[in-house]
Amino acid sequence: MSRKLTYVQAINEAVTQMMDKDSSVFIMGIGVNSPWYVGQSCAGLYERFGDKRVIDTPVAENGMTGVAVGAAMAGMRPIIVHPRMDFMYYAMDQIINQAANWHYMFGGRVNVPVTIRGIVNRGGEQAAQHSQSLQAMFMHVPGLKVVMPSTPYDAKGLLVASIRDDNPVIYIDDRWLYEQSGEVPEELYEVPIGKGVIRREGKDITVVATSYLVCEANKAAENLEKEGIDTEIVDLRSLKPLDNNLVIESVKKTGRLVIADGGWKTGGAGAEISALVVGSAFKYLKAPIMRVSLPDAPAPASSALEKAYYPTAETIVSAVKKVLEESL
Amino acid sequence: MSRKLTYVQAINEAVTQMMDKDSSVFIMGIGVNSPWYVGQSCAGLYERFGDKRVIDTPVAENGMTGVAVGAAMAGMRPIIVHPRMDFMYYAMDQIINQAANWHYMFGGRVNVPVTIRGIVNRGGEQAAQHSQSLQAMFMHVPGLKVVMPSTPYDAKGLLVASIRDDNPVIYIDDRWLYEQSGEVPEELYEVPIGKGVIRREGKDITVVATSYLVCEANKAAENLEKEGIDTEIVDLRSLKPLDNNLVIESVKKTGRLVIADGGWKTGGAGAEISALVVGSAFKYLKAPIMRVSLPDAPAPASSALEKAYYPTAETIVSAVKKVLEESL
Amino acid sequence: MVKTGIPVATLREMYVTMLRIRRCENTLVELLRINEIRCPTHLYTGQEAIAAGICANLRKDDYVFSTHRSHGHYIAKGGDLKAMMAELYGKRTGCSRGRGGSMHLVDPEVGLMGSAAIVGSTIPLAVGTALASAIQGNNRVAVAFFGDGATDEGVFDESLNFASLRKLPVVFICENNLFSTHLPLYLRQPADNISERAQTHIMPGIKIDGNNVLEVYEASQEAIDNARGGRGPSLIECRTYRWRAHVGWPQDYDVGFRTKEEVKKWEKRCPIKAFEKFLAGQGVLSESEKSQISEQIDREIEEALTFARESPFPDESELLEGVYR
Amino acid sequence: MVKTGIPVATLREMYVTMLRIRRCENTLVELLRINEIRCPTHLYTGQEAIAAGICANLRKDDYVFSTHRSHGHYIAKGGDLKAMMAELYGKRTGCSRGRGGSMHLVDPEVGLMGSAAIVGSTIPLAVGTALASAIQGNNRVAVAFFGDGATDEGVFDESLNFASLRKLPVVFICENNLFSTHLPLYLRQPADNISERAQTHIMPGIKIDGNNVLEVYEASQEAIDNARGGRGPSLIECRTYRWRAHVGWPQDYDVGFRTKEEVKKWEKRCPIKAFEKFLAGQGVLSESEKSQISEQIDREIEEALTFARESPFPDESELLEGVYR
Ligand SMILES: Cc1ncc(C[n+]2csc(CCOP(=O)(O)OP(=O)(O)O)c2C)c(N)n1
Ligand SMILES: Cc1ncc(C[n+]2csc(CCOP(=O)(O)OP(=O)(O)O)c2C)c(N)n1
Ligand SMILES: [Mg+2]
Ligand SMILES: [Mg+2]
Repeated sequence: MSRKLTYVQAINEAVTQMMDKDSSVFIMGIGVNSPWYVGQSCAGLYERFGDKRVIDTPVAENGMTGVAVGAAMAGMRPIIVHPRMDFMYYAMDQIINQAANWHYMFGGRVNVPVTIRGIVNRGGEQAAQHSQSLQAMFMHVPGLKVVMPSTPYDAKGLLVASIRDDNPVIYIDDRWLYEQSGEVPEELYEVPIGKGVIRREGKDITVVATSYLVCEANKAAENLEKEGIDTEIVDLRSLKPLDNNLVIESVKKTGRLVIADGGWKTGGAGAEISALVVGSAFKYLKAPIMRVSLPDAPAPASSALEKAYYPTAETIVSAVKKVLEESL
Repeated sequence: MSRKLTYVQAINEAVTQMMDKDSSVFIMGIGVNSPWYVGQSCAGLYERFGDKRVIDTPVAENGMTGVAVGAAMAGMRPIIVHPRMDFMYYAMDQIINQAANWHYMFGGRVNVPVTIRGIVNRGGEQAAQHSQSLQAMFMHVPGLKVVMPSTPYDAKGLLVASIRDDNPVIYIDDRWLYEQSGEVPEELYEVPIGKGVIRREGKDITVVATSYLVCEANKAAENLEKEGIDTEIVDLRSLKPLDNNLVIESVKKTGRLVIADGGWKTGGAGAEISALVVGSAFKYLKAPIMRVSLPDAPAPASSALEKAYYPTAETIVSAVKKVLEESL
Repeated sequence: MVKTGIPVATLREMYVTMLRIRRCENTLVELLRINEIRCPTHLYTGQEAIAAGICANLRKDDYVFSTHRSHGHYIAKGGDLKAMMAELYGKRTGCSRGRGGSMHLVDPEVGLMGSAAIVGSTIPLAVGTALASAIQGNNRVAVAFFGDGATDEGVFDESLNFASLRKLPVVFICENNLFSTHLPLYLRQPADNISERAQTHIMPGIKIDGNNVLEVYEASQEAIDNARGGRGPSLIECRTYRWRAHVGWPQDYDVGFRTKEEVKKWEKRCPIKAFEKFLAGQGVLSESEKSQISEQIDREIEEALTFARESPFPDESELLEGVYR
Repeated sequence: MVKTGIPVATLREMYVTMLRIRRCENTLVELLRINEIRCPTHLYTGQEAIAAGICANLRKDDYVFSTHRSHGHYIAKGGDLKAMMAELYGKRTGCSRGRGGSMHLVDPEVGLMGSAAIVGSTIPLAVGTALASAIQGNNRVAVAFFGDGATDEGVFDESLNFASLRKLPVVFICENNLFSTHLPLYLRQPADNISERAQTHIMPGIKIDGNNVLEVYEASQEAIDNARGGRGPSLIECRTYRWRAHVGWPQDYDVGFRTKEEVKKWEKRCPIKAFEKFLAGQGVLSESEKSQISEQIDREIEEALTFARESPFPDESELLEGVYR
């Protein structure tokens, strides 16, 4: 089997197949019936499943997220799409106070199998309110799961797993990945939530990366190889629950760690992974842990500044070298 | 000078004096004209300053926060009170997309001198939606400042500094501290934002603590002293900007670190401080860094569970001992 | 059948429900006073006709969402009294396993899907269950109970808009007790016209006497029938008053915006007394029936109390269980 | 003074404003087409009468808040053209130092306080400046411009409620162009009645032809006078249509919910052509004046363009400047 799909096609296929197979799955959100608003990720859904199960909504993120959460309590498996994570701030009460809490707060009597799909849509001079990556905030919240696929294979498999999961899952996809192509089985399959994967084995240093930065990490590793540096790449895939063991075992082997995540630095996902490692594998560490991230600033519009704002393979290469230099 | 006030009186005095002195200061929020809703923190304000500058609002956190933010753009210095941090999820768009971004996004042409006061109000079987501490989320956001006073002196001084600051400041006070009493000068003074303070010097281990857990850390240190363990306590006071140097210098001295913060563990404030230290003082570290925090669970109601949920001096003592045991 | 057109059995059922709520809460007053129950508790006393009148029109599998003031809705929808009492005590046998307390009662088996302490938050959840009904085609109706305070929140309008747009089977019950904590409606909204706001969202919006259970029953019967019949949502604003403080057992005369006279005036309009009088007048509630009901309720409460008191607290080892399913 | 009662100078000013917006955006169409401007750009073409008619009634120190579709408001309020053009190019000399792009135009010196890309978000901000006016007693008026899409958001109702409750000097201008991105109003709200929602918040809510600048001028004059005079807020729903795609330069005929016929119908109702005809009829705009104005505007645009092109990009070293003040 070596059928190739793009990342966005993989998303589309996961939704289509799940809706075909399970009548409790439906999709709602701004632009799910738009020819362009959420890329091609929802193309064809309306035509196939109609107005009942493909609901293009008013611009009311909080209310609409609440509606999805409520439907989940009544046995549905809704997917609520937020075309930009930036819009999700409006919906925080429903995502956190409600969706994340209800199962625990009611002693297990209610559960909320909702998939909350937040799209990272940045670059192109979109500026501060149309660029954000909020994984760190959601990662902080007990009761939520958070996944960030980096490949077409995972985009499909994690979306299937998210829809089937009995808990609220924040599924984060990045438009910078949409045109990447890769092998995607035609049948339904799951990528387990909470399991990372080693994308590349190496012995000198571990780079733990999320989402789009896994691609940049791959490029970085190729460049580093030319200089004789052997990089291990861990693609986290899930930020909550974290695959603690995978990360810790890798660091135990290499003794060095760079974390590459596309959110802001302070209080970002990298902070947690660093703290995890220093709490559990301190003895194995040979060098300070470095974080590759956004700087602590809002996203600027001007492409002249965007270039400096978004981390790339080069940023990862520099961080790796710095860690190696500072090794004990 | 040795006048004593309680923590809540110190808050009240800061607001009263600032409103006396600066006609651009006003206060709004749910319960600011209630005899009981926000403790005594707003007592007497309405009687003194009247309906124009003491605005008890409808239950509409997002809109009302936006109103405060807008007023700040027009030269006012509003204080918007959220009687529980849990309610702030409704207002995230205004706090983050708007207040935090506007200065940067408009190239410095507009600024937002608003104080957003979020009260931590937990315990007493209030359960998951009436118990939260959201400092980690706000700490993640560029453009916001975050302060958490632990003493009556700081409660006043940091509130004055927050009101005078030209940026949006999240001022977080904890009702568990309201009845603590301490020296508070009568005159107006500022505690600088971004500066922590050593509450107790020690050579064996550093405990970095925030807000209420500073008090627990003090108790822990006394107990530890009896066992011959000499604890240094850093009261962060500000979480953003962080007093990096103070923390790092302390760890350089002691080589060991426990962080005690009252938010959830994963992705909490402790993660950032751990990552900061491991990034900047790795060579000095003699042991893994431990975090004292809430467990990764929503707050339960039953006092039987609350007891296990909230960290105390004992939790800190255990963490310190564990770090000492695991020292290289 | 009396002249209201409401079956006698239903009348009696509503009466029992109202009395059960009242008695239960009277017991709570004592338990709160002596601190035997410690969680924040918002008493429904004075508003009983609303929960009773509406739930009498609901099927067991219809959905109800409640608020921080949840006892009335829980009891009226048929929630288990023992599990409620145990919940208030923070016991493992509580309906929420001791994790929710008074603000978070739940009993999905009778359609009480949950109660939340964030003002306004359950309104879209109710709409969501109605959407599920519409998709599943099972004609279950959803009811969102909420206070006048919740209509300050924008999510109220967002929810009504969507429900109306898609003609979902949901009924919005606004219990307008004229206050949000200490603050009266007239200091929060420019007019006292919640039902009209529903009309601009293109659904019936009516204002009724929430202390008259007959009026509540009849108005909600129509609204629920319309919802079930696919004719879309409605809002019913039930005018009422809470007798006690916003939270806890005391009265809150003369603290802030309420006067003793105002409270006393509303106490005179007791929904239960009025209904008793009506029933007696119709000859459907004899004195002996009354005392039989009364004794039965007292027994139930006593049993629930014993159950709650004798139940174990959750063990600390349970703390991290069930964050996820 | 012509028969409208509007001073000739004002009529001419509004005409110049409308034409300036249109010409400016026509230029942008070309620059977007060749990718010389790259930021997401939402053209105001077709809606010019609204910004022009309203801002003609505002003082320089009155507050205006805008949206992602901000060019018209910025220009009408007197924002600097060079700084705008430079902003669209992402240059350091842009009104937002190159950090905002088209969605974030600002010029506080003329009261254009900012434009935001989050739908609905600037409505409470405008109310906040009005609150500041009320506290400061300086009778500055605030205007919130927003689209029909923003009325889907609950914050719209929260803002109107509070403004009305306190009778704040704010005017809500809803530019109802019948769409929110691709989705028409009738698929988002059960009725086309935004102005009525304002009425339930107890303020005047009127519906006018947003393509008729005279109507806009007169309606907003009254609303602004009322606000300034302490008589409280109003909402004006201006019916209009955007000619181009939601974002970018193309037309969006027949992609989704818009037909070519519909767009063409609205193009025939061009606010500028209609106004030119009116002015000519009134004898206040001769052909020579027209071409003089036209040349003047072209010159301004040319100058702004040259300024923008020649301005430097921000330096990478500026990236972290000004996160805080
Ligand atoms: C989002 C939010 N804001 C504020 C509060 C604090 N609060 C608790 S109950 C309440 C009053 C709500 O009034 P209403 O909805 O009329 O219900 P009632 O208490 O009168 O039954 C408020 C403001 C809250 N729980 N949630
Ligand atoms: C909170 C939020 N949700 C969704 C979007 C995506 N979005 C951008 S513009 C727009 C349409 C808004 O429509 P309207 O307010 O009528 O303004 P118009 O574009 O028609 O001028 C939407 C939904 C957004 N920017 N912000
Ligand atoms: Mg009420
Ligand atoms: Mg529109």
